[in-house]
Amino acid sequence: MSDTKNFMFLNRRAPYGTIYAWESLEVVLIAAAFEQNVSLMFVDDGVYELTKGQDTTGIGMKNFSPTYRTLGDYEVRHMYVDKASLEARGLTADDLVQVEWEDWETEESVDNIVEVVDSDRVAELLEESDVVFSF
Amino acid sequence: MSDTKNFMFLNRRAPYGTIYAWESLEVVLIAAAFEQNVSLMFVDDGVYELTKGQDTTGIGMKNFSPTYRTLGDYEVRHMYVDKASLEARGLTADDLVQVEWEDWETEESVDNIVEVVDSDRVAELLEESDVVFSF
Amino acid sequence: MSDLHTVNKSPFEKNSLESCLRLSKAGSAILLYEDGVYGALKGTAVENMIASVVADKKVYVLGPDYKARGLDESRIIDGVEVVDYAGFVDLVEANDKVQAWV
Amino acid sequence: MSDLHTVNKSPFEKNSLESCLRLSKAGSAILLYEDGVYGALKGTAVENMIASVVADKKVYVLGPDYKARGLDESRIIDGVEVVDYAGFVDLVEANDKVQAWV
Amino acid sequence: MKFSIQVNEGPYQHQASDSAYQFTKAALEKGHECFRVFFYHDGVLNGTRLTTPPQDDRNIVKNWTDLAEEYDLDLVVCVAAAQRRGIVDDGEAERNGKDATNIAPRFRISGLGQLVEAAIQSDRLVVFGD
Amino acid sequence: MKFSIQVNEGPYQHQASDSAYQFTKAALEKGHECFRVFFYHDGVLNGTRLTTPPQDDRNIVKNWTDLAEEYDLDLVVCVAAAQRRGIVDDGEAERNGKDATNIAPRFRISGLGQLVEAAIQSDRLVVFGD
Repeated sequence: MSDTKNFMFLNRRAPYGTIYAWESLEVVLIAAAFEQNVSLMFVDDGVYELTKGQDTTGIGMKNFSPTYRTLGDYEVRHMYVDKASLEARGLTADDLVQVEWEDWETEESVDNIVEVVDSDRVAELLEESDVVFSF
Repeated sequence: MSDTKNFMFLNRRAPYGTIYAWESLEVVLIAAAFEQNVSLMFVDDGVYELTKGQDTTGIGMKNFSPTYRTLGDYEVRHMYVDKASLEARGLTADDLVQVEWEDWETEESVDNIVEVVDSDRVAELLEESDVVFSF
Repeated sequence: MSDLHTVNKSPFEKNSLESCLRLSKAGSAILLYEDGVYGALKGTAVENMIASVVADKKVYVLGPDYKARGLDESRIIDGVEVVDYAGFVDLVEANDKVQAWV
Repeated sequence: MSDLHTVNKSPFEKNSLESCLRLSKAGSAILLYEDGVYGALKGTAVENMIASVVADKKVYVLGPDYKARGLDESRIIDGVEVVDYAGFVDLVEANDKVQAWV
Repeated sequence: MKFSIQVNEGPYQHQASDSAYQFTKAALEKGHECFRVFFYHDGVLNGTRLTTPPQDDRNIVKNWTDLAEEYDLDLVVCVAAAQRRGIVDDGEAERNGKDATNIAPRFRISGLGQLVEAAIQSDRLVVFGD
Repeated sequence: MKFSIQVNEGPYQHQASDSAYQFTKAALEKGHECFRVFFYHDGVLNGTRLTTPPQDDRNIVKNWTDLAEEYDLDLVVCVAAAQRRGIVDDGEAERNGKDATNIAPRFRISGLGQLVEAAIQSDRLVVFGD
């Protein structure tokens, strides 16, 4: 397949209470392997997926949050966080993981591809995508 | 078993979107057969379970709403509806099914055991029960 | 061109409709189905969520789901259009893509 | 005597906590677990839901679920007590019965 | 137009699978093409032949199988989600040392790449979930 | 004290089954009695032996089976809910003409009366759901 599409993954669920966040992440990794342009959007309780310091030893579940930090290596270029969702939850960008990105060919790099955006921009980004995945 | 307990079934889900309402009703029928004192409480979207005129022919699912009207025959004596939930949804008691009850021995009868109650009374009724079933 | 947004949850139980309305652009089409149809009712505490957007966004409700829930069509908020499954298909075709607010 | 009320949903996503608080009596115990733990956080848009009841109702949060979600205990609303699964069991034992706001 | 469908919930507990079925049927009856139906998360549970729903209720698994029969649909169950939830075909039974299978007729188990491919190849992806 | 537990959701999709397991284990470790664990709605899906979760994740079905082994727990799967969702033991396979079974060790299929009985006989019923 030579087609390349702009894929947007809309994440609106907290981690652990349900599996949607984790299994959604599996699709992100596969989509990146298919060389699609992959972006992630975190809205509502989805912003909780990115909190630092998750420790699941007490509940016997696998901590899948380290995977988010590796997404830059899978050529995911954009991770957007809805500002209103973040603020309503009393969180700031400092509470979230940072995700580095580097283009191996051009050596262009970005310290953190996690970007907080306002509602209008969220709506725009969703509408500019070719496919929106919801889980 | 000679024990008799006051069972309260707390219904907070709309019908059809999920199966909880329907499968909850199955437990009500069994509990009645075990000769327990069975009451039902409808709160939040649970009040939608009792709307009149449900017609599922267009969605290919079974219409289980007629069963509510027969609950009096199963010796269910109380069906309470949270007033605040009903009002928030723009509904009145007229929108809900009526459920007749009759004691076959004493010939005592009630035209409609569906009763709208306020928040304080809901809290009291829940706390006075021996067991609260949630689905 | 524009997107079709689908909402299948009751606005009284979950925040899906609220987020959909906040994060969809003017000109969007919005389809309420499954328990989402309750958002289309007049006279509720959340009526204004839909009533305030019908000028900017085209709102649809899935008739078979609405009827299943025992509600009369006369109670649907003005400006909201009833469609069947074939109409749902047409909406998917007529818009650029679908955003599901599951 | 009093009941233990359990809430396992995020107050931002679902209305469970709101209904639990409205329909539980003064003196009740309330345990926030699973995604319900988010309701115990200071500085959120819904902080007041819990902050306004801690005088009348005893609120607990399940520590293992809270830690899993990457939140620091210093951020828990004053008056809310952290328990582990053994503490959850003790609460079930100490109260008359459990009302699950699933 | 070419559609693909994603189903995130199992049969009966949520309406998602019913809605997906009704939508897919309506699209096919209007002459559209369905490239693939992809079952993910608990959606994989639609693919078991071991269900016995009440006589007076719809049989969701059979509905999917019959629709696939009539329109030669590609019903794909995600392998990773299926392993977590116990949906097994002959190949999976052998690989994972299981003593039984439960996959329903016309369903097949495959990887997540099938979902990504469906999204690339189709004009529209329609998601049904909780 | 005598507890009974009700589980309304299947493994993995929701945390309900994990929470129920952790609670039950903690109660047993504190010396309480568990009269019965009743699996209803999608909860019946906890009772399949066909799951193969990833190596680095917990095995929820096995957790229940092992706990039942250690404490002689009564794990009951609701028959009506199981029929809708394809959980089958030998008896059900014969009654419903199924060519395979998938029930996990230490689980048994029975009627809703077992839930009502549990509620009558136990000091506390604790419900875990979505």
